[in-house]
Amino acid sequence: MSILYDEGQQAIATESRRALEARVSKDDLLPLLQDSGKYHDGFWTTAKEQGWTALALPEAHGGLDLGLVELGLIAHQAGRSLSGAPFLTSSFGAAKAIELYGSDEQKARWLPGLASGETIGAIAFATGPDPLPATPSVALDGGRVDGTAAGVSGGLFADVAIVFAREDSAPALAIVDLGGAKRKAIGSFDNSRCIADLIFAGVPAETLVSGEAARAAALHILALQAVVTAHEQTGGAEALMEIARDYALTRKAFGQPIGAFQSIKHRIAELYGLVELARANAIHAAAREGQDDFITAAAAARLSATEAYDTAARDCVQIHGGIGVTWEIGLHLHMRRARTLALEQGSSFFWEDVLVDRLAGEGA
Amino acid sequence: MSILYDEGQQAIATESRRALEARVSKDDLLPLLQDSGKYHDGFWTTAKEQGWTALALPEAHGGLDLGLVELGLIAHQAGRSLSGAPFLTSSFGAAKAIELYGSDEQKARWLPGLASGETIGAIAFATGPDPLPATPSVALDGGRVDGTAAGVSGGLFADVAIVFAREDSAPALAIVDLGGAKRKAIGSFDNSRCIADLIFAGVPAETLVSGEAARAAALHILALQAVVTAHEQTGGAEALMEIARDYALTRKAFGQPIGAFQSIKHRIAELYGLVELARANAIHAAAREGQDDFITAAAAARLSATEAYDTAARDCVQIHGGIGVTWEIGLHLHMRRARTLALEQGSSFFWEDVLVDRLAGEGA
Amino acid sequence: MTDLETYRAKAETWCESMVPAFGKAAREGLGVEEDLALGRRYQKAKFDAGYAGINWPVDLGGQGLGHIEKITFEAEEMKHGFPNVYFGISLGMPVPVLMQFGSDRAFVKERVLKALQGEEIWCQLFSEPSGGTDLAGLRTRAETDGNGWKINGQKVWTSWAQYSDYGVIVVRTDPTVAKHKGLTYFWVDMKAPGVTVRPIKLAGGDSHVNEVFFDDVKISDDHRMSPVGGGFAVALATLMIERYVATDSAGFGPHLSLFVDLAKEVKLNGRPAIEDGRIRQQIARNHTMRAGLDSINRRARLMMQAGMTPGPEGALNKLVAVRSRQKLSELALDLQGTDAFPFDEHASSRDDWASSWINAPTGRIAGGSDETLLNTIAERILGLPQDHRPDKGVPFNQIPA
Amino acid sequence: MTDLETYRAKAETWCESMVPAFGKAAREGLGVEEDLALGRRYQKAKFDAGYAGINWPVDLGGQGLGHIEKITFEAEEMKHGFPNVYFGISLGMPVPVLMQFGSDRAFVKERVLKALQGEEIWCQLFSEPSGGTDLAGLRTRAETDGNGWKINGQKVWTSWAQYSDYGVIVVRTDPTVAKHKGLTYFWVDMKAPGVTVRPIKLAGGDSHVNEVFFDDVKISDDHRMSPVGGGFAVALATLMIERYVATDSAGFGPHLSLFVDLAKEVKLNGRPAIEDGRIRQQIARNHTMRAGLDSINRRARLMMQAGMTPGPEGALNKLVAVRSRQKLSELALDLQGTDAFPFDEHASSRDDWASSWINAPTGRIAGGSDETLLNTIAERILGLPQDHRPDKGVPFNQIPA
Repeated sequence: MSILYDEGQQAIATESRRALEARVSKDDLLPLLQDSGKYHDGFWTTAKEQGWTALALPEAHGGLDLGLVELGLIAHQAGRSLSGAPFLTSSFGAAKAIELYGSDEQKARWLPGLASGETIGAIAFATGPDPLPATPSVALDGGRVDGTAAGVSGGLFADVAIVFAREDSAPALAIVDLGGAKRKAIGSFDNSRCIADLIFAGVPAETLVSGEAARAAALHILALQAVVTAHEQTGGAEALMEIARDYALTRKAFGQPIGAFQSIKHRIAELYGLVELARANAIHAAAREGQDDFITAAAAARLSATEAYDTAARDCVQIHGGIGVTWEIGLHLHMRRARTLALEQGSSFFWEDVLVDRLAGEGA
Repeated sequence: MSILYDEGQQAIATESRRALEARVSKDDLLPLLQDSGKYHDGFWTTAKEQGWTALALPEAHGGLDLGLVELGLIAHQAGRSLSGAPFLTSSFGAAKAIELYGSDEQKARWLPGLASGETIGAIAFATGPDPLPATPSVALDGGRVDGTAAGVSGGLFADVAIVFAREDSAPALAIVDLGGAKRKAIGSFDNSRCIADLIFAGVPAETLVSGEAARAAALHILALQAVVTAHEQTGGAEALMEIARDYALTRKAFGQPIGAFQSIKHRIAELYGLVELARANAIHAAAREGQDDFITAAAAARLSATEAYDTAARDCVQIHGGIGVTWEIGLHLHMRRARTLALEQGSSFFWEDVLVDRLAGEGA
Repeated sequence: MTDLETYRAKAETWCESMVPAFGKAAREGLGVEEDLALGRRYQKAKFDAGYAGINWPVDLGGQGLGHIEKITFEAEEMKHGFPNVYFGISLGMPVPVLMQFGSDRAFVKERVLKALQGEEIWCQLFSEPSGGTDLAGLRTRAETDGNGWKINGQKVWTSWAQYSDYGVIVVRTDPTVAKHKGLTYFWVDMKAPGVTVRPIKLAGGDSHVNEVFFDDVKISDDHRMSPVGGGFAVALATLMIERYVATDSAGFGPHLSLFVDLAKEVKLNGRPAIEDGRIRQQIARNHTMRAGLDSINRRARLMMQAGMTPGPEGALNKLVAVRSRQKLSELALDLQGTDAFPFDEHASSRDDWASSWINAPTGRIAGGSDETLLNTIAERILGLPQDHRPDKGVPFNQIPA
Repeated sequence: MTDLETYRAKAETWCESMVPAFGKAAREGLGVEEDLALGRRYQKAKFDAGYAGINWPVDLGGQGLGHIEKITFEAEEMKHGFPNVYFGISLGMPVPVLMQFGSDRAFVKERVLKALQGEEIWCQLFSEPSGGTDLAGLRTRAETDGNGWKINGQKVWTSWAQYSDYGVIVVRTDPTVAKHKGLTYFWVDMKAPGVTVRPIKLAGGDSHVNEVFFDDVKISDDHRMSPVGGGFAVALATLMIERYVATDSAGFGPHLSLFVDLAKEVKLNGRPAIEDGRIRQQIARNHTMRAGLDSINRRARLMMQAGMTPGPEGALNKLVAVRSRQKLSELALDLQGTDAFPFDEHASSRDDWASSWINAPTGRIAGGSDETLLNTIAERILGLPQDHRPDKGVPFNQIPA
């Protein structure tokens, strides 16, 4: 059953929106694109101050014991204002992996820092196009990892990574303290994501999950992150839809607002549809955490959010005409973010397959 | 190199259009939908009288020695006016199979009748979704065929069929005189296609091609038919685009022609694009008969024609609003034909695969 | 178990108990007239069981419950394919309007009770041949005639008019003022002299809609249900009634699980089609869209339960569900190849792909075309400007035809 | 071998001979200024070899050949990535207009020769901030000033203005008449006092377009290239010039074979992506669309060779090719997954998917947006009505801003 936000949840939405609108602006974000290795400090400071990093983690380890629904609300607002660092999602993923699969000792070591935001976490599962490769590129052997985890969002500043590795011929999930890792910054089209290759040469690592169970565990972590990202994407798409609507109301051509031309107004109406479907799926998925159909709901949320954000980016720029493709107006910040979020945690191809495997297996 | 139609070819287009517009009307075609087992006699008589049946067959056997380009022009007009029987394409396929792979004796026996139109041919290759099945449903053994070829267009009236059969564990192409076959009429959503199941129980058959070469030969025949069908589909799509345009010019809503609303006018402009792409691909494919890249060109023609006709059917009805879904206005004749032609000779799935196998194999 | 859950469970049990008498199997092979007769008996059974007029006033024969109970029952009812289609419009729009705006209350009560029991059917006479999406552009006129009125003109797309006893109608009573302002709302006796009903055959072969001709049809002024010239507002109210009727994310076509089953059954390139990325993509995309609609619908119900007004996103269901159903149905035919040819024009759009495909265009047009819905979303929800309307404010009889 | 084939073969040989000096490898790592300098040398080499002004009059330095030779050469030239982009607009629109409408023929000849040799560059000052697709709505004004004119206002999206010596400009000389009627066409010296050029950085990071400000820029009346108030017709003529410039069915993005190669290289679910139906469908659909455009283009060339005017379907190329390129590029990024992140903002849109993706929106807007193209097709080819234009016939200074 989908949920209605209660008053506390609505307050989270309002407050996080207010905080982010005050702290994060396009003018801060544009310069970040031209440097790899910088993120929006104001965003991350806000996230820590407001307790967003602690939100969905257990109280016993410094968290606030709320869940995906609340974190989703924050992510939605972060998506609206383009945030300025990927750590909210990446640290959440790392913390959940440790919370769900770690020993008491591991939890005590990592969770308080992740909850306060002093520690930054990252997820290193993918090998190129494959979010959960049959043969991971990093090898785990005798408590050490070797190999390169390429293109890790947040990897440039993360203190700890959860790595999907191969152990003999089986998969494994490992915790790696990144103090011992080399990092190679990746100049990407969305530099505030702080993407890095993590290069391991005999770096000490602790096993979280071994064998085939590691694959299921990794998928579960990806799904948790995917629901957060779906909210972020929905927020971005919603912001673009509103920007397009506002522009269509003020910009004139041939003596009338361009929003009076059906090619514009119907396109914005279609965006409204995509945003509302994405929102509905995201809320539903967040409410299904812990239920049997969570992965299915997460996949649906992820797919509709990716479609909404990519489409909104394409259409909002197109509706703006020439001004839409300038650096200064910054719509390309959304274009870039839309593509980045579409790739983090696996492309639509991956989630389509995850979804259909379940629909076909369970007879829909 | 794509071709420009010469004067003779342009005359074929003009003359066939004139003849069909005079002979075939929606009022004749609507009643045919409600009976299986009837076709539009005026259409077929015209086709025979005008020599269309002979057009692309060799002079030595009663043909006119023209080719796919000219037959394509006729098919385009047949598509515009919805024809009233599938025999032009089905007989052409059967005749080409005999011309290309038959013995002199077989040619002498069948081609003159097929050229005059007195003999009707059919192609029975498919098993359900598979236009060229790995294991054909009809078995060829010792000069006789057994089994059922289901859903054969034109099968109800055909005198001869080219059957894709299994011979031991290999494929084969066989000529079957349908005098000895049972037929079961299929009530379809487009009854003038005269679709039937052909039921063979020890019916005498002659082998045309044996072994793996039979598969390549069958694909070649399908491709030849597909180019004819692509022209027919393009003609249908063109007619619908014009019907939509004319309606948008005359029908008014809110005090102006509905064609002044961009949701209508842009949709018709998009149809124009689909029709012109389909036409360009169809003309190109017809001109590539006999060249190495013929199958590739035929697949492209088939895919864009199917997309054009299906889309035009959907959009033209939608543009008409309520009146568009009535029986009397007959737009559903095009809707039905669009779907039928999309299925005959294999769906888009099949042709996508045919195309990509070639593009990927030959490095595009 | 909440009260609503108890209500739902009881409704489920009742519906299941009706299957032998009124379910799909019982209807198989019936002609339309026989099916209608069965439908009347089913409607009576509903009435007797307290499932007719669930959210209508008790004094008019209803149950006095909430909208949420009504759509909860309908969600259960929808699972079985009962012969209730003949009463959908009647009880959905005209009769509620009669309850709200009818002046002779004794007459109203009698009509409502008969309609609830399936004895009488009402139709809604709005659309006209020249009208399309432009309701206010209608031309059927009523002129004063003694103390009453005389109606002349033609309506079209009137569902079930051929079986209707009464209808509600909007007509032009003053052609000299702007088009919205010269309309008046009446009810009419469909059996009155001068009313001619002519069924329209649709593309898929069926004929539930009609043309209705009015030739000097005389009615008294007590048939009037709006102020003279105030009919447009009542007509709009009619259209707004039942915004959250039980929606269907399958667009009234087959459930997606039927497509999954088909894809498991047929082969593409010698492998089950369910393994082909093209098919998987369509399943995933359609599931995602429908799951979103279902979630929107569930939230709307929760809001109604909590006494709130659901958001405007409920308007999306019709737009995206039917459009997608159309393409998915085409794809299902593609998947079947030549096996898709055999066609039964009486098959249900709910479980037959060809039937779903051929009837989908009607779904995309009836009750607000895709384009009208997009305009509504753009204008009412997003505040975008109205289209250019050259006829705005112009006296009706001065608009060029 | 036909004459044209001989011509093509010679052009091919010449182009290949230029690769060491001017090809991609020679350009690698050059800054824009250095690349422009190389470009000027390449343009001079073209001129010397008889490949500049191919279809222009011999007395103005051209070759006096046909349009077909010109696009034949360009099709060969396009294969190599020479630094010719700086001269595309200059020789494509403003200089031909100067040839046609310039009054001082000695001046015209000198300019044309310098432009053909890459010594001088012309830009086209049409678009304005308030304008968008509405060219005739421009606000930059020229007032009479003694015997000449004084220009004030702002232009935008002017390609290569920062490197231009001259420009052609449309300005408003009479704001009291309907908007199409108050425009006049001039040429201007881009180095004149009062002209300020400010490059605009685009979303992908590059800056080939500019804002150009005019602050009391004085020009004499011999700069005028249209009757006073007759500028719109000349501007339209400019836009119609070179309708069949060498089109590109890849939408100026990567060739489809690069996508096929990528799909063979990467894996989806442990198998080569080329085996996945979703990828296959995209390859098939894109190939089909591009093959259609190529076929249209080939037919157009044949028609021109035969002395006929090609059909209007040539207008489709820009619309469908760039739109498809945008989505295909996104898909190529999806296929690469996290390997798609590394980004080089100087990579070419022709062989880099990220670059193709990020610059695609510019292609969908510049030189006629998708929406403008659809309107053009609908109105000019299909005869559908123009959109509602409230400003039609209204004096420019009475149109509400």
